[in-house]
Amino acid sequence: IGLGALAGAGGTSSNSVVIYSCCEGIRNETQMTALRQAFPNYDIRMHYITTGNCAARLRMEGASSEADIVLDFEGGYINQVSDSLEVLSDFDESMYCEDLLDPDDRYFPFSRESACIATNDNILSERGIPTPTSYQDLLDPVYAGVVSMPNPKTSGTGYNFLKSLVNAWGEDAAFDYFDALAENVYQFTSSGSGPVNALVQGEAAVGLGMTYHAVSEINEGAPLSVHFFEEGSPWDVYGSGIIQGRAGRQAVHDVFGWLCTEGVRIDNATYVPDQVLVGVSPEIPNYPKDVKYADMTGITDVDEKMRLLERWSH
Amino acid sequence: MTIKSQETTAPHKLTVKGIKKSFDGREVLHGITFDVHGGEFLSILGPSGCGKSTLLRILIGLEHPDAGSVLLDGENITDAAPSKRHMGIVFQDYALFENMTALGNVEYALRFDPTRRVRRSQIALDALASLGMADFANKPVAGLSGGQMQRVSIARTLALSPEVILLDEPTSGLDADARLALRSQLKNIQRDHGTTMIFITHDQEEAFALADRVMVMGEGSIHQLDEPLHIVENPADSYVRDFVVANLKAKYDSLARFASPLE
Amino acid sequence: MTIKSQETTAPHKLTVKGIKKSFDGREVLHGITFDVHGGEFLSILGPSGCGKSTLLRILIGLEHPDAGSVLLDGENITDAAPSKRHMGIVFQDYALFENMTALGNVEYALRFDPTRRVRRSQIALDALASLGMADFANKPVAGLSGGQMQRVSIARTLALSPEVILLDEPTSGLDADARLALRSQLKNIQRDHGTTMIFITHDQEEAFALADRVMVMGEGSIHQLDEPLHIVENPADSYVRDFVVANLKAKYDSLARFASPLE
Amino acid sequence: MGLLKIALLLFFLLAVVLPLVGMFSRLADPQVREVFGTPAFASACVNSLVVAAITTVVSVLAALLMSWVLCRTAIQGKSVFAVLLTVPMLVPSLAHGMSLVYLLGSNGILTNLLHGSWSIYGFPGIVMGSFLYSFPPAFLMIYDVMRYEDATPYQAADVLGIPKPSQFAHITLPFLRKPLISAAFATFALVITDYGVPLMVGGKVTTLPVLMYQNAVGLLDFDTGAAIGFVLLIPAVIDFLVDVLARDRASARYVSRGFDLKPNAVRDAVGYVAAVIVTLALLAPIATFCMVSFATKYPLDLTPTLANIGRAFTMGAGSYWVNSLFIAFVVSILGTILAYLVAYITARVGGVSARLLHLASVTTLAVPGIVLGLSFALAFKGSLIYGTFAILILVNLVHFIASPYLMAYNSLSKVNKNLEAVGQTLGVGRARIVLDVLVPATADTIAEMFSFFFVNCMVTISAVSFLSTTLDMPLALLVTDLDAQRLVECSAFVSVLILVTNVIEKVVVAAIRRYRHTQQSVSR
Ligand SMILES: Nc1ncnc2c1ncn2[C@@H]1O[C@H](COP(=O)(O)OP(=O)(O)OP(=O)(O)O)[C@@H](O)[C@H]1O
Ligand SMILES: Nc1ncnc2c1ncn2[C@@H]1O[C@H](COP(=O)(O)OP(=O)(O)OP(=O)(O)O)[C@@H](O)[C@H]1O
Ligand SMILES: [Mg+2]
Ligand SMILES: [Mg+2]
Repeated sequence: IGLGALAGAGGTSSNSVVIYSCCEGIRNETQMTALRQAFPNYDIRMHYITTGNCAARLRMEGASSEADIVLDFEGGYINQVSDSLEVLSDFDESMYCEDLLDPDDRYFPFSRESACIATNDNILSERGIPTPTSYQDLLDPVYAGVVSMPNPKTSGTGYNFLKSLVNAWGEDAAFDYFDALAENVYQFTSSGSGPVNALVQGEAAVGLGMTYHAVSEINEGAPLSVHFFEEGSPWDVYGSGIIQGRAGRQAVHDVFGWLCTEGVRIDNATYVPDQVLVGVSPEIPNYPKDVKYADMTGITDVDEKMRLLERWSH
Repeated sequence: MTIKSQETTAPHKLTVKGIKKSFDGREVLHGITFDVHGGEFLSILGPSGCGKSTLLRILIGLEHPDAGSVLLDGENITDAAPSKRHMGIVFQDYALFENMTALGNVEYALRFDPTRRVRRSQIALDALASLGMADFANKPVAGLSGGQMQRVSIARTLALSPEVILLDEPTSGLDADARLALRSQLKNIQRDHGTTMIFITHDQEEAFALADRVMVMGEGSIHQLDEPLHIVENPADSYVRDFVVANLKAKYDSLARFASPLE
Repeated sequence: MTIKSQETTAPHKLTVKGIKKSFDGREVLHGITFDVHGGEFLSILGPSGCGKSTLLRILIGLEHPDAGSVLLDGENITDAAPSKRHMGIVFQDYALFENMTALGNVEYALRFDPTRRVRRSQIALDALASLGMADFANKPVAGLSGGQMQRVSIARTLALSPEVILLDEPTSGLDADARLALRSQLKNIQRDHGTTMIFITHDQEEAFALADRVMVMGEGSIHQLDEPLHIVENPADSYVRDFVVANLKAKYDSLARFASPLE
Repeated sequence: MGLLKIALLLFFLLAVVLPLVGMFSRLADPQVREVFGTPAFASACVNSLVVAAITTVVSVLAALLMSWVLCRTAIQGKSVFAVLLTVPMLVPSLAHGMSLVYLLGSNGILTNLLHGSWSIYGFPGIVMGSFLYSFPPAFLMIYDVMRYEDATPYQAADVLGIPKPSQFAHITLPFLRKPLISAAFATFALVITDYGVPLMVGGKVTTLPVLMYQNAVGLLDFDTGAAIGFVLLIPAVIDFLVDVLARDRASARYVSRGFDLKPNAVRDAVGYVAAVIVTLALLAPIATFCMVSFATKYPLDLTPTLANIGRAFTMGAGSYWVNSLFIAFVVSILGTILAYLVAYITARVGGVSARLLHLASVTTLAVPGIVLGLSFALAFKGSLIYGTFAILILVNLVHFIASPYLMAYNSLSKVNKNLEAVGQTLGVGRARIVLDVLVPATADTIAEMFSFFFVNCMVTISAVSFLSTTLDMPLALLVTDLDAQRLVECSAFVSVLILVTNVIEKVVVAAIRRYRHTQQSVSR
């Protein structure tokens, strides 16, 4: 059966570059527009891929992946597949905030994505539910069935919340908290954008989600607001890297070099303003300023992540 | 045997008057009129599509005539429900309840008959026995041969002691041996129970061998209704002569070769 | 008629020697030996499952015997391909090509026969005509009656001028009228073409009426093979007497009532 | 013939047996089996069983009800209802889950309309969503049998004076026993292996496929994924065994008489009400996502707009659509040929290898897409076809071959058994008989087989999600991707696009069939 003949058109010519991006569509578009201007002679293709899928593919395919570059790939997952990534010795890492750097130099930071407690204020007032001011508040039965949270097992954002409270309160207290919170959560969504989606649709009143997701919805007119509790905003580094064996290709080298400098600058200024580059802190309308970050020590530690998720039962 | 037709009274008489029936604007019965004497065995012969089955279905009430009436012992039953006509019907393809045993098939209807409800097992067994099917009472009907299934189907009808049994080509699906066996059993039922039988067949020899009277139908009408010998002696028209009588003769001739050893 | 069996030569003789056949370890033919004379009409009678169809399928090569041989005019054809045996077969269920017309069915095989290819329309039409089906040549077979379909099926076989035609219950699916009509056509073919006919039926009267010789089979073996009159006069054993002869007598008796008017 | 048999057997060995054996051989490692001892696994098992059991009861009862309405009442527009009732098959199961949220979620259209305060998340949502996609196949299985039931036993019963309810209980139900059992097990297997709906509206209820998804995609733990996949295979294998055993005992019945249904006010009124309710229940969710796909920003701004179409196409919907069409066409053509060849051998040639082939092709019915996908990914990575259209075509072919195979098998079994024998005696070879007689005689079935492959390739997610690259990704996967990027309107539009594509395919096939039939009746 000559199925082999139907092989996909994935031939890699010397000036083609394939990027797997976990960024949302609009962020990708912005990067692509700028990339095409910068490298009119390169055949650059960027594809959106969910974090989980990206990780699963790299785990499975390793160096034989179709992708040359991965972009905005969540820190925990990127560490799980870092064997498949080049060591980035050729590039300059001094421009990035130190707390974002990978000690093994397998990836460079692309963004610092932070999380918040977002609320749909219309729903809250319709139901006469107070705006929460602390994690403990959310255990109140008035929040029963209106809280949405991403599942740490399938979403990096979900894991960020778990890890931030483990760091703040200790492991047992954190797990006890989430077991209690689960009473009020109506759905642990599989993707990190699920809670904000649910807030926009009016399905949830309180969502544990990405700050920049919530802000972009606010800027589109959704009746949401963002809140932070005293434990601080959970956050994580999202990095970019080169797949094993591709760094030698000039096109890949050039494009990656651009992405981790110009690309970062553009994305940082337009979509996710949390600080990535030393001395650069852009502003975006409605984006909260002077956010207090949570202690995220060990967020990219794979073994720790596996151990904690083993304990996660929802 | 404990099954009896309604005791004492003389056998029942069926009167059919001016029955007309059209399907999709085409008239398939053009006004059929005839009597069936009580206890009589009437064979109906006729080409395919001439309306034999339609007539039978009207007699039992599965189809309603456009005109005309059906009377049983003078009572007009044209509008009565099929189950209220004291008639039974046997189809070519048996129409058995496939998931039940032979006994189950026969007993089933008795459950809904208040007068027979209590003794239903006995009645059903007797009916099966009268067709030589007692040994198969507890067999699922799906495993029976064609002839056996047809006997179960007849026993099922018989158990309700109908006054008239209508049979629509009951022998067509059977092989020659089963056919012969069934013929004699039908005659026995007629004799033992005094049941009126109206019997459709395509086999002239069979029609003539069994019948007290034979009805020869053409397209939607009756060509001749008479005793077998009279039909053979005096065919009413060329159709009866050429088709019915000539065929009988052909068969007779082929067997007559063996006349002397068979005598 | 332009169809002729292989010209000049005397009619062909089929010899069957010690045929054995088992299915799944059960022997269904226990060594069958007999001759068929050229141009003869041989009827095979026997209960269901006794191996009649299996025997026929071995004769034509659709099944291979475990032991024994089949000879046509002395030539051993036991291992020849079905299409190389100069035989044709007709099944109870017609086995027509439903998507084609009557003519299409008959012509189809001729397309693959280099010697008949060119004149195939004419040959096919002649074959249909010899069975009285010329008027239906361009009708799709799906719209024909059972008797008509069976005639197309026979014409299809006939068009290849076989020396022997095997017929496996060709009349079983037909009603009494179509049966009688087909019988005379089969006899005509035998007479006009000198074709040898081997004919399975369940109908004793039919078997005896048509055959030059009748073969009565029991489970996997032959009880008697003789001319009809001899069998009736001297049944070989009680099976032949009780079953075959007694049934013939019953039919004869029922028709004998009409003997004088029919004479 | 022998060569063909060997080639086909080899195909099933390479494409079905080896990947599965390879995947499940991981279970040899006791560490891999540890998952079976976890509480998460135990509760997922219970959840899956509960959801599948409830949905099976609901779907099969509704399917029985609708079959009765369409076969035994005198309502008008039966053929329209019959078509509408199967429309949910034409969209991905994920879309059903999403549309339930739009319709019945806390802020759903109906919820607000009726001032409801229910929550669909969890069991109610999964059961409702599973009902939507499992009803149509169950309905088809029962309807196709009931439609051809012989009326004469009912006429006999009428004459014998047996009341109608008793006729239903003692004639109809026993007659439908096998299709009911088959439909029940098929529904059960379908529901218990789906993860699209539970991911969308599952609430905190984790089912086995979701657990498998979490482990394989979320935690990159393929071993555990394989272990759960093994468990998922069990109900499907039972289904398969029951089905095969039931099927083999099925007696071939011939129809002698259809039902002539005289009007009956009460019965027909019940029929109308039931038909309308079930049809609305099935179509309302679909109507909802059609509406959402044309909303400016759901639910804040419902102004109709075509902008989402443009956005969806900017996000690559166009090229993914072409991918899907390409895959669907190639699979439909190759699959139909393959299934037909196998069916020809099993239905008309016979022999030991034919029985093996039958077993192999029916077995594929039992393998959940998510399991098949993972086993392919593990078995074929690094091979020539990995990451190409070829593997997507292969996995869809294997995933969906069982039903078209059975269609061909049933229809070829019904064609006169002696055709090849006649051909042999006439000197016409098997291949010619197949082309000249069998293919024309079974053309309707072939069209149905083609359609089945096509529609399923368009809607499937489970088998391809592990295997597609960004270049050959089929359109259905975009539904989740767009949802994850908070483009719910575009995501709804992609479902609409899939629906429309499938509707067009169905219409074209129906038109070709009608054309053929009119051609035939003209020549008659
Ligand atoms: N329900 C029906 N609807 C339309 N036409 C019908 C119906 N029932 C019977 N007919 C037509 O009425 C005519 C007589 O049919 P009927 O079944 O009574 O014939 P028949 O004499 O029993 O034939 P056969 O010997 O083939 O059983 C036929 O042309 C048949 O097509
Ligand atoms: N291909 C087969 N495989 C297994 N058993 C077979 C096969 N063909 C026939 N048999 C068995 O061989 C026996 C003889 O079958 P055959 O068809 O020759 O009988 P028959 O005399 O033609 O019966 P009938 O009158 O019912 O047609 C039967 O028991 C049948 O079940
Ligand atoms: Mg009739
Ligand atoms: Mg036979």
